[in-house]
Amino acid sequence: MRISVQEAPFDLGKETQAFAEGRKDMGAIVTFTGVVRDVEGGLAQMEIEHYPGMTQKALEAIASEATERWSLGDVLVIHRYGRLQAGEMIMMVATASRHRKDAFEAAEFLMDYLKSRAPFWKKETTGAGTGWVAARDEDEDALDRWTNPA
Amino acid sequence: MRISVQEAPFDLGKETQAFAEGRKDMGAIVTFTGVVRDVEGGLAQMEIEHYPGMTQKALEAIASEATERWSLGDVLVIHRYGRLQAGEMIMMVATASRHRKDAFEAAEFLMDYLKSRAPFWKKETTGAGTGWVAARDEDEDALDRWTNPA
Amino acid sequence: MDVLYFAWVRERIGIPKEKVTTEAATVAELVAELKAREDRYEAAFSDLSALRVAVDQELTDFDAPLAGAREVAFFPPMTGG
Amino acid sequence: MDVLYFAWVRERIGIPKEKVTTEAATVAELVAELKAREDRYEAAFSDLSALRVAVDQELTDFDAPLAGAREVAFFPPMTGG
Repeated sequence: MRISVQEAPFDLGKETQAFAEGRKDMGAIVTFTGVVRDVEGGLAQMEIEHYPGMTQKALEAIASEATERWSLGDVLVIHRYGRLQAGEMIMMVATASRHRKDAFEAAEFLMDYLKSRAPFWKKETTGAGTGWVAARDEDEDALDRWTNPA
Repeated sequence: MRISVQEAPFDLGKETQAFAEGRKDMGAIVTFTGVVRDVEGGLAQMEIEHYPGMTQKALEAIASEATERWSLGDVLVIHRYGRLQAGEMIMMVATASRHRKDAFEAAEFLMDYLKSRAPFWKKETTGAGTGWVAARDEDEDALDRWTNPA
Repeated sequence: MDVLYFAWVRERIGIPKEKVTTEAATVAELVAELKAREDRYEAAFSDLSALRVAVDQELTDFDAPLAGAREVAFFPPMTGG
Repeated sequence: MDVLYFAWVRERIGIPKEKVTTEAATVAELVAELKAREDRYEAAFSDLSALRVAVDQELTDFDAPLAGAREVAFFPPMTGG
């Protein structure tokens, strides 16, 4: 398990290759990558603020819960903070498991928790001004499926 | 959309990086990578047979259905055939979407259909002999959720 | 018509492909003709629930008509991914 | 006790962090004390449903006790990922 909270860009290709390589006991590797999306009128900048003392611990707790709930060989979480431009990669998660169901579910679980439970806040600057990105109700709702399994 | 049926290895890192790079309108990239898993007693070799005339068309049809069902900016499917060793990557899919839900669901859909509807057959050689890998009931069951949505 | 065999179906029948001239109206009728030929066909087609069929490279079922078909393929359930 | 503010809570209050000496037994009591200080606190804490709180870097709720707490942080709902 590796958790990295960093300002610097990460190399998605290298990270994915290194994570997947030579896993003779893991048949399924899933990655999710978040990219800064442009907005109407053009995104001048996205600034990601975080809570330095808490972020690493919160991500470790989320990743640990994933490894308890699913049979995972490994988990990787990288999340950036600071100033980013449209098209830059914000974060990635990767999961390795024997079977695809565990790898997919764990990656979705990680993303749902990261979205609403990891202490990051996004501020967008566009031609129309600067504003904090509001949390979406559907992101909060997405957590329900993990606490109230169908 | 790119579909590649090939004997040669693919470079997961380069493919993932190239697929994700510079997508200012796509916030979510999901990849799945299948790796040849070792078996008890040691896998000497896996041989993947396919149906050359049909494979490309079948994969294109599955990918096209995914783009009709989900809002996707792009889809990539690479599937190898021929002789592979434990730890080698067999195949990958990648999906790009504005939001993570579409990217995840489409990738799972692609995998469920690839498992049971793309004309590939796997033959394993181990210390105990050689045998065709049997289809798993749970792979067939996994298709049901796409035809009978909850 | 070209008839193709894959995986253990190919191994049991012993060839990957053959030309077959048939009046069979459906896949099931073609299977019956092939089974009547030789033991190796009988062995390959003994349990149709363990087989899948494609006509002109589209998956279909054993009731499918063969009118106009150029290529029929028989194989076990697929194991891609 | 250290009190931290993030995102627009930080911007409204105007500082990222301050030392607060308090007898407040719960987070809610601390909020009430802060709101009584100055308008900028009143503005930041006007709608608690729009805020989240962590005590000693663990997410909790406004009823949480403060006994022994060294660090309390207030911020809007998180938007990671």
